[in-house]
Amino acid sequence: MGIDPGRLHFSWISSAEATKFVDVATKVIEEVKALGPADRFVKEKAQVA
Amino acid sequence: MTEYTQKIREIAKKLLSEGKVDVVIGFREGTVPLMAEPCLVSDPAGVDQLVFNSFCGVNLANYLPRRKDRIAVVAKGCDSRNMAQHIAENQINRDQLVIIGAPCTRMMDRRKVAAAVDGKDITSVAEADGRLTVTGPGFEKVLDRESVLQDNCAICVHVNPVLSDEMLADPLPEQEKDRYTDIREVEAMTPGERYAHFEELLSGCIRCYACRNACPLCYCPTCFVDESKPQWVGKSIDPTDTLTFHFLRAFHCAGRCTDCGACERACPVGINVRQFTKKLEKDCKELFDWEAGMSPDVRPPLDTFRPDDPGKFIK
Amino acid sequence: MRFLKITKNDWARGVEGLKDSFRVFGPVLERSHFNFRPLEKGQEPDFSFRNTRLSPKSTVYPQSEILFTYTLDKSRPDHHVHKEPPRDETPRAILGIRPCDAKAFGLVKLNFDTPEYKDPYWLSAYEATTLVGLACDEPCSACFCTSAGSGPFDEAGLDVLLKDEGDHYLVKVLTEKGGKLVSAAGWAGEASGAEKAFVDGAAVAAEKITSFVSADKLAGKVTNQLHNAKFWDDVAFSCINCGTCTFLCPTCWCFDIQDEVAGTDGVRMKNWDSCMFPLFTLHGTGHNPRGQKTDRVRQRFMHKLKYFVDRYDKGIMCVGCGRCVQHCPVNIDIRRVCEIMNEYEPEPETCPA
Amino acid sequence: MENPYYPYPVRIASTVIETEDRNLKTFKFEFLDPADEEKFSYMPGQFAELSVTGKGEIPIGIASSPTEKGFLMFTVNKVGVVSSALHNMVEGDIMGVRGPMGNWYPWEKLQGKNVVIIGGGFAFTTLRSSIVYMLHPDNRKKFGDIHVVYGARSPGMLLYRDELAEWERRDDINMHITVDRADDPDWKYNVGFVPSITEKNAPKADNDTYAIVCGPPIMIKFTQPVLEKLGYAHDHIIMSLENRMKCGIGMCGRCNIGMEFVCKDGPVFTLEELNRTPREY
Repeated sequence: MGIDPGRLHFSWISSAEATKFVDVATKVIEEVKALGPADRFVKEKAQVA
Repeated sequence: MTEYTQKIREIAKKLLSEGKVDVVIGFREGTVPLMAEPCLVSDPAGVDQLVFNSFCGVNLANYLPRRKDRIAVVAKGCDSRNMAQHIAENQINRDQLVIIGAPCTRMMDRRKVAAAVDGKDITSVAEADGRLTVTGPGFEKVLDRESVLQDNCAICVHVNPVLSDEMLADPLPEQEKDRYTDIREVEAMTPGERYAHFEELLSGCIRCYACRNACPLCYCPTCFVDESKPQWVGKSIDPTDTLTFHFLRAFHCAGRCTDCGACERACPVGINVRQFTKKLEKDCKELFDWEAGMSPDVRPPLDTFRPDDPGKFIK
Repeated sequence: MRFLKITKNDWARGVEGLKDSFRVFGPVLERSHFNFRPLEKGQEPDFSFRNTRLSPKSTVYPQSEILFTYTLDKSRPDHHVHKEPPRDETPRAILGIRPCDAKAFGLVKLNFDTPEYKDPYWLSAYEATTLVGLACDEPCSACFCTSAGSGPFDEAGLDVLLKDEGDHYLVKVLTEKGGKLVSAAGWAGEASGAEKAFVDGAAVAAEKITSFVSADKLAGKVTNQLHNAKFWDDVAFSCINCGTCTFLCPTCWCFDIQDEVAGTDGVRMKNWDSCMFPLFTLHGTGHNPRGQKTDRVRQRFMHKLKYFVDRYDKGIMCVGCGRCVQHCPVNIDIRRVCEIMNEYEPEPETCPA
Repeated sequence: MENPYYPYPVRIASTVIETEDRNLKTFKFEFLDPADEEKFSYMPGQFAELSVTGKGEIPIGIASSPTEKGFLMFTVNKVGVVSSALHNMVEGDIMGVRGPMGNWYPWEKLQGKNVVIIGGGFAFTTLRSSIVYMLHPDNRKKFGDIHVVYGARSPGMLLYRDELAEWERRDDINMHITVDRADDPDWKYNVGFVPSITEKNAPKADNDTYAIVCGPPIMIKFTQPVLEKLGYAHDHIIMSLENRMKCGIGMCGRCNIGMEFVCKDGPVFTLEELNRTPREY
């Protein structure tokens, strides 16, 4: 689709694995931050002209 | 083709007059060259309007969902696969249907024919021996049939109906084709290139939803683009909204699309809509060895879970 | 009435010159077909087209158009108040519009310019527009303009009519607006006696029209009888409600109004809509007065061929451009439907005895 | 050029929950610019587009009467995106009102006539406007007898209950309030569906008596034969329609019944007129 692979993560985390959730979420946030603001699939104001 | 027409009329007449079905869904002669109109016949006296030719590209599976009567329906290879898909998805009952199978000689693309004569006005066409003779004011041109086939028909590997109760002819040989050369080109792009490619591909889209409405899979009572609570997608011709519509529609068709070409055939502005659905078709083939609509009895991969489903993407 | 003769070089130079004071639209080849688009500097209109895939209605009536902007930011004094964006009233010129499509603007105007209300967006764009027609020398076999109140050389709604003469154009200046455009383009060179070329050309082109509709008896029909006629099920059977006909049609004007907000900035806009879509008439309660496909197909044809005829007494709401005939994916043909409607006689009432 | 799409900015002056299911709320609006109130001159039976900035517009019948100055009043049922957003708004919020739109009950023709108002459920809004208008001291003498049959599912679902009680006490208007089921032991009015209460209480038809009917489709369906039985001619039965609308000015193309636009040529039609149009409402 044209989405940077780094912006999409799949992980299998059981409701009992709180630490894993924290770890994965932290890692995802870091990776996405490193990529900077997204410029694809971002709609600011409808471009209709 | 005339044999098909003859045979369809005979079968239709028999089924209707014996009361085996309430209606027959087939094609009648178009009002313009290179077209045929889907029609419904309920009176045995009306069967003579039925025809079959190389312009019967409309997927008749489209006309089945929510019908309550007993229906005889003409089915090309792709139509029959969509019927199998409808049966698997409970859109129609197998025992309501008498499927008149048409081993398909593959359909012609009216816009390709028009382009082959430089957009000149075509007043009549005649087909014989793999060639199409096109005539108009002051010209006549003979075209090789293969050169003007619908794109999806050119790479079709299932011309024979997968379900049928009557057959119009013996099955035809199936071709061996690499179906995904164009998809591999897109796959080879970087995400940025790919996004730009899709933006360009959809630049002419007018959001008329003809692709969706022509698609036999798009029978949802309310499409996600028509939802208002919440409204998922904007309704203008904003490029992000347009991309979102096409991607989401394609995903909804994953593992269900038979590449019948209805979307592309209907698109008034000539967008290669099949690029989206074919990518998912390719993935289903490679990941699940799945081709949609080959049998009404096997559950599609996206509504079953198997422990050995590919899961490498999960980290 | 003035006639001019301009060489194709003069034409090209004039078109370029027009771009200084006009927004110039013309037919452009896109993928496999032509559409009217704004022409960039140096870009010429491509007159090798027969007709464009989409009608030129979008030059005056964009598919999506912003009506108002507003802010939801309560710290701003004008929050939640609708503000009209500045309107672009730069003169526009549409070069090479076919007479049928020009005629369509006149029909659409009946809807947007009424005694009670005027749509300022449509009207101001329309009034700023000069229509330069290109006479149709080779009408298509699906065209039926001559029986739909137009014709290959019809002048209704046009400001200028061009006739392609190979190495030059004959120019017929029809209105004051047309005169202004011709001067702005620097086109001169009176062509006396050109009138005959137009008269003859019109006759020759009209001869080439092979397709016709009869609409003479529509006004005399009783609306409810036509509405309740049995033929609609057959007419509508193949329809997939795709809306292609309405989007390509030069006379279809229906629209939707939508609000969109990004952050605290919002717009209210007008988007083309289609009577083919169930959502068009769906009530909040879930009830839908035109809930079935047949209802919607009937609405489209009844609107064009009966309601419009009765409401305005200006003929049918169709100019015979043939787009819907050529591009309906299931071959629903307005000519056939018009014929059925025109010839319809109510089923005799069954005698209660 | 006047822009007919422009909503006059208004401030919500008050909100009242009308019914026990809390789905009907009455809003009073004040114009931000008093000059807009002058421009918004209306008659009972007309409607307006309520414009919730950022969400969209909904066509709603005007419940206030032109004889009431300084505010506009609307009662809104919570069904869709806009009406739900409106229900969440509070006093002081800014939004828009566009109108007035459509035609009105034929007040000229009704002068000197008896008027029977038959309403059901939340369709009572423009009927309230009409009653307030007719009862105004300047207007009351212009009309003959006034009868009102108004029904709702239960006592708690009736709109404008204080006013109903006040009208009950007057002797220049005959009120016939009814509910489908009375769950309130103190209920002192009728119990029964609107059609049967109409049959019992409405005056016999004559050339000088007009019925104005406004309510849910099921009520209209069963009230019509009752009126016919009482002898009302179709041109003496006046109805108000609803259809999905967007522009409100006869341009966007969706609300038509035959060649008539409900928004511009209606919403008020006589039954005789409706008989001639396709029933697409």
